[in-house]
Amino acid sequence: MSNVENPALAPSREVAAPRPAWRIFLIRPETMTLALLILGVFAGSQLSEFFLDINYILKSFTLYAEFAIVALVLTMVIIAGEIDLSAASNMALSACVFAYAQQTGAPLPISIAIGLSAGLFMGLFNAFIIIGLKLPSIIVTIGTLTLYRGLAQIIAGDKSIRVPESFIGINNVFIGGIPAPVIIFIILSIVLGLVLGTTIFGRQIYLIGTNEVAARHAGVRSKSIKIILFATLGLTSAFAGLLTASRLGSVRYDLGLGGELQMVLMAMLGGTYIFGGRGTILGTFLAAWLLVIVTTGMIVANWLPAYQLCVLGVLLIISIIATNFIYSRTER
Amino acid sequence: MTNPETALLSARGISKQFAGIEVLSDVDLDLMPGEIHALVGENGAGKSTFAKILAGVYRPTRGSLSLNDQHVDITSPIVAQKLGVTLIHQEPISFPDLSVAENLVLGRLNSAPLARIPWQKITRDAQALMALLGVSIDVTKPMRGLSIADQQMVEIARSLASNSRLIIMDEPTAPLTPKEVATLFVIARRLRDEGRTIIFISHRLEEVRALCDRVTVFRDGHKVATERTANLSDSDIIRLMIGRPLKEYMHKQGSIIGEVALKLTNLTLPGKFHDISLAVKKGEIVGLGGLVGAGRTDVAQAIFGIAPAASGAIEVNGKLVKINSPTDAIAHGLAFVPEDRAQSGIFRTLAVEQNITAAIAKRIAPAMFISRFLERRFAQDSVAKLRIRLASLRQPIGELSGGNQQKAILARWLLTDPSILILDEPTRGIDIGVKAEFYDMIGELAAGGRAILLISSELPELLALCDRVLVMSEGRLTADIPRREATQELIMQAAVPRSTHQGVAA
Amino acid sequence: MKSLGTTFLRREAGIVVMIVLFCLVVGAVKPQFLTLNSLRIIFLLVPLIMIGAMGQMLVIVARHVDLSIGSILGLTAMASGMMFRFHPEIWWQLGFALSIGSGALLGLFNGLLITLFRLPAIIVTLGTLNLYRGITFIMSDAKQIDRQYVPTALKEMSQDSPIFGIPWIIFMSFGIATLTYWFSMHTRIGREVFALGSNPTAAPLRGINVSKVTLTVFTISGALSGLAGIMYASRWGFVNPSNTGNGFEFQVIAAVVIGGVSINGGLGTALGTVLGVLLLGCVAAALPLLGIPGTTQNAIYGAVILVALLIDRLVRKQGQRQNVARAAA
Amino acid sequence: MLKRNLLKSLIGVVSVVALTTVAFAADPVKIVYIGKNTGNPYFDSITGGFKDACKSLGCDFEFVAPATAEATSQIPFIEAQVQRGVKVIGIAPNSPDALNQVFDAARAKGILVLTVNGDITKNESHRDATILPTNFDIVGHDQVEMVGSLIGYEGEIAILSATTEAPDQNKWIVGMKETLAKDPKYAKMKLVATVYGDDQPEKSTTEMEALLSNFPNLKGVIAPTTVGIAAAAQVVQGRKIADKVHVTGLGLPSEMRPFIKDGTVKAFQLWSPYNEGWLAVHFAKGVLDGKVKNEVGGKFDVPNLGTITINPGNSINTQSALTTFDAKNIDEYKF
Repeated sequence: MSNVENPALAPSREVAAPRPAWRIFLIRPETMTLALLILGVFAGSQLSEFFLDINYILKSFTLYAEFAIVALVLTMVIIAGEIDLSAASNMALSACVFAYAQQTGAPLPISIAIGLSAGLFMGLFNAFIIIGLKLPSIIVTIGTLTLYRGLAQIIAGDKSIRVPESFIGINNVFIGGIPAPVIIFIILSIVLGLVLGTTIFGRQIYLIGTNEVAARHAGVRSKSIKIILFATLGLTSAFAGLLTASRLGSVRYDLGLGGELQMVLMAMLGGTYIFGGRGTILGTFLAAWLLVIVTTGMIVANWLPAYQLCVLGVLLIISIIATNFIYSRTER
Repeated sequence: MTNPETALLSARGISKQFAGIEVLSDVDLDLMPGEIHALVGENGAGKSTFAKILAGVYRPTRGSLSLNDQHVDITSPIVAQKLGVTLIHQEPISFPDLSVAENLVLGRLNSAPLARIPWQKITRDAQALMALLGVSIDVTKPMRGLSIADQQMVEIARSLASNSRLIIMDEPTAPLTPKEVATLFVIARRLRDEGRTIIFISHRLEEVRALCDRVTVFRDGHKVATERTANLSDSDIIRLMIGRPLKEYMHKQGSIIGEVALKLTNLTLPGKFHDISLAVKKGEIVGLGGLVGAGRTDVAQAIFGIAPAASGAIEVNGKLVKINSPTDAIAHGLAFVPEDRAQSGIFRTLAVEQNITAAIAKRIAPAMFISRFLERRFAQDSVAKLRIRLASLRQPIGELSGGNQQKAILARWLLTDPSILILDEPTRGIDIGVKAEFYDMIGELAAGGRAILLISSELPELLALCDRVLVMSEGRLTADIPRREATQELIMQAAVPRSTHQGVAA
Repeated sequence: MKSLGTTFLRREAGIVVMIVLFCLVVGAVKPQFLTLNSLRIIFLLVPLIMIGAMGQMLVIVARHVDLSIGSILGLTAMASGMMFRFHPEIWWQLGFALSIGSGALLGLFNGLLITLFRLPAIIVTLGTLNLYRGITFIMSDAKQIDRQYVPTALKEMSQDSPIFGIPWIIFMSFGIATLTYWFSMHTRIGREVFALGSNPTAAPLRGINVSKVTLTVFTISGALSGLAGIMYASRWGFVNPSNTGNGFEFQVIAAVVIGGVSINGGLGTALGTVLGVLLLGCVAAALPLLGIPGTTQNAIYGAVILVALLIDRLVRKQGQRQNVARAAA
Repeated sequence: MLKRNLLKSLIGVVSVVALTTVAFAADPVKIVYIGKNTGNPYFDSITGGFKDACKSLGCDFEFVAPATAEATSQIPFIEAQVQRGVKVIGIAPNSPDALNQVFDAARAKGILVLTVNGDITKNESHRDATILPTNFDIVGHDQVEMVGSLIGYEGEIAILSATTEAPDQNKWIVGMKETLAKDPKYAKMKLVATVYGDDQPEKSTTEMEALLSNFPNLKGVIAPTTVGIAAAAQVVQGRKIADKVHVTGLGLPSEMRPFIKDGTVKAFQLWSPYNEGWLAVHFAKGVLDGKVKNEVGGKFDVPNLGTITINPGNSINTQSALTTFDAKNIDEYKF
């Protein structure tokens, strides 16, 4: 079709008054997440008198901290217009590789390095197929999700592999009363928040996710950035896998099974736009807490896990409907 | 002249606005049964818009249509199809995975959703159609494997199959070989003789002359003339097409022209452009004229590394350079304002300031971290300098008008302080007032010692601004006209494809 | 078949070759693999996957994906199971209507979310995967439906039939495959599914009702998952809220992708999908015979999906190259 | 960090409200049983025992279970129960070692941690005691005797187990192999294969089919897992070869009843899961009240079960031998 008459031109609104600041602030997905979080805390406290205990919530958070850590990087990948569903399988395979390495007698630091490299390699493998061969990330990572989990199963079989005593118990390390995994999550949130929000690298991620063609025109090396993102996600997944191994004291192939849903959910609930270009680390940070609050609230109230499944499924659908809606309202 | 009571389709006062800009104004036209009617005009004159309104792709802002004296509302392509109006798009749309025969009938099957489709009959009919068109296309093969020409033929067959009374062909001959064109003409004449009406949009005047009974000329969204083809000479038509008086855009001051800044030697990308050699000097504005699809944008994209050329050399400031990506190009001091703003220019949902500073990563973030202060200052300076109208720097750029979006893109590239600036249709879809501002700016940029390659389909623009005008046609350079000698006629003649240099785009 | 050319058949021939080669290799190691009995084992392994794959094929051809089919299978099987358990007086054949009907409704719900809110199918069905599984737990009170409640006549369908003793469910699965073939090749809406997947932007311009087609494929996918649900009860004789249908989607997607259905939409045949299912069935039946631990199965599925993607990519590229070559000629 | 402050202040506000509205009555002992996963029919029966015992002893009882049976899925539930202030956690552990740390944390708070119907082998120090249905050392022998009696102590037999690493099953398989090797009574029986159906019906079925293909002279199959025996029985039923291949093992009467009735399976074995729950509560209540000492060799009385001894490794069994189910007695059992 001829492009001579371009119907996509926006109406001239530059003369319209800017939206008031409070509206820009309020009509944001992160605000929605925060509101839900407050609501969740309130609902949780109503469901069970045992819920409102900061130590308990922090402790519960350690159970989800590994997913939350990966979700932070996943947020960046989604903002760049891609997705990776294989991260949870990556966690399992990296942890299995690590455990296998130390079982065969490799010293602990070497084993850790091997485990992390495995994760990095998996991230690069995803990137190679997605970017090198130009295949859609969503279906590719469904494939690698099955593949990585399957490889973990081959390595570990059905048994659990013990990890050395010295490696166990990261979740029992407290710094200022806060469990170490939570600290790691908070620090990583701040670091990645700064990277995404204040560095040129972060800015270019938004540019790619908003309009990759225009970004390439503007001299952004979109392929390299995406490869870096997938590699980082792989490495972070491996790191999270090792954290899980440390928390559990043993590794099995089913480590983190189904975690991809939790990660995607955290990103979506935090207002990350599934089609890329929008989202913040703050959103995912809040959403991680929201998810923990909601799940923990239901578990401590002895709700059937069935209700948790329903709530998680409904939350996912509602969150994408809501973010799509908010973004379509604020686009112009 | 014409016989109004027998008109197949009458348009009265058809107007169309996009984003407040009127691209079509008060067009009245009567199309007779059994005629081939040419629509000619410069790019952007409104002929395609008019055709799309007839085919239900766009709805007119004002005006009415009547078919056989009955008022009709063509609200969608489906309605148009039912009324017997078919538009054959310039680039054929098809379902590449489905067979040719299916492409012919899909969307027109009126059977119940689950009733058996009579493939035997459909295949037979399709084969008959192909035989009628005189093309040897296996109708059971998927569309994917077909050449553009064959796809075009399928589109034409489709309109025949749907028994359309009005068939609109939007530049159908562009991708065809002379033999295919001849076949098409035979078919078109036969259709006319059957009493159908054909609208034929083309830039090739000799084709218009050979085929069409009447010709309607569009200029700047207005219909300027409808005449029997026989009553007009080629030069008459060209004059009507470009007939507006040369406005006083003569902003190009005599800047000092210096060394060669950009030099291309035999740049070739098969299927797109061939043996392009040109040079742009510092302080010089070189125009690149030609029709849409002549390969101008492809050359620009090759220079800028978006779709690098297969062979040939690029020299920047006398040094041979290798440009494989826009990043390389930017490093060599090139800047490129692309033609398709929405697709390759703006980041719609991001703030104006982020759009303006998108290409100067190092300058707004000297130590990796973005300095809000620097970012704002660069953006503010640009807004002031280019007089970009906006409510706030933090506004999403999608909220701005086309002209101001374009200014922001230009601002983005000026911030990179380029020595060579490639502008691809920089004033497309921009108000006349803002256009003048742009011309001033482009003139100033050249005066400042930058080398500028200006791609434009608007002849007055080229004449007003350029020191030299190069013309491309079908992937090759066909003219190099110095400023003194440049006239619209000369440019147009070089731009219009001749059968003598066929075979490049096909 | 008249409407489709030989290019489509090449892919199917390739799968047939793969199946034959695989069987010969396994047969060389374990001759008992090449017996009628093996055939029976394979054909009893695949009916559920085949039926699910037929629905999924249509969904993927329309450029979507349905991850919720396993949960739909579980929910519909549970619905029928509960009917058998708490209302044994009801004519058991109604279980088919119940499962297929409820499956169609669940599929329709997926389709409505996708079309009404313009959401990506993968995220929507990831959500309903959990939602439907949760509902299954809630309605069943997390209780399994034991063998004794499942009507013997229903279970017999997986064991026997008057026709050479070939179990009914094998006939049914091939019947569904034939119907899908018919639907996809010879009906208007079936071809519109392919058109939509082949070029979503062109579809509305060509008079295709995109919402209707999308709703149709998701409803069919749901209804077929429902049929697979009642057949699960027939085949395995029980319904478990947690296990029934768990992971079904991955097997089905693997089979569909192996069968040559392009994830870029528009391409795929019922025959290819049947062959893809059979290839997976052969692999699944051969692994225990060869003494290969079941733990390798996931990795094989994953690798197979990736390889199928790569083949798909190559096929597409070649198609484009042909196109360019012809255009340049 | 901001979040934490917010949370703290919220807690301040809400807890005041909570404290003023919720009046605490004298707490009955809270006992919870955490199953492997929901929807597992085996646990319905155990839970029944827990429930009835709690009712008779005046304790509060809850049953919870994760949706899936992967190694870590029980952890949030354990943490939540600790938070809820339960006194006793009974659990069918999904992993022999991944739960160690949570168990330690719970026990540090004075909670009695009992593994019921499955133990954390090699990590026994992380729980207080284990309630097992029977002495697992004899299961292997009993199962071999059972299949031997069915096939006339002669011919090829195979084992269809759960997962390759399932600790209980592996223990029994070792017992079976020892019995076959040492006892001359079984000298003419030959174990030809041990395969694993991963406790999935589909997988178990293909493995069973493969057994029949690979060993045409197979006479007996022991499936010491409820999923496996049902799948194996179904294959035999489908092929109509019940007179040639005898399936036995450990199964649930509720699942096996149809196969017993139509003669596909002559007999199989199990214990009473109900009694596990029943015993666990009585033991736990006794320990909490100080009436029972949780030490090896200790004895205590349980209604309906008689005197129970605490075996080495703080292992407590509900019955001394397996119960055999056949056409005669199957209808007496309601689980």
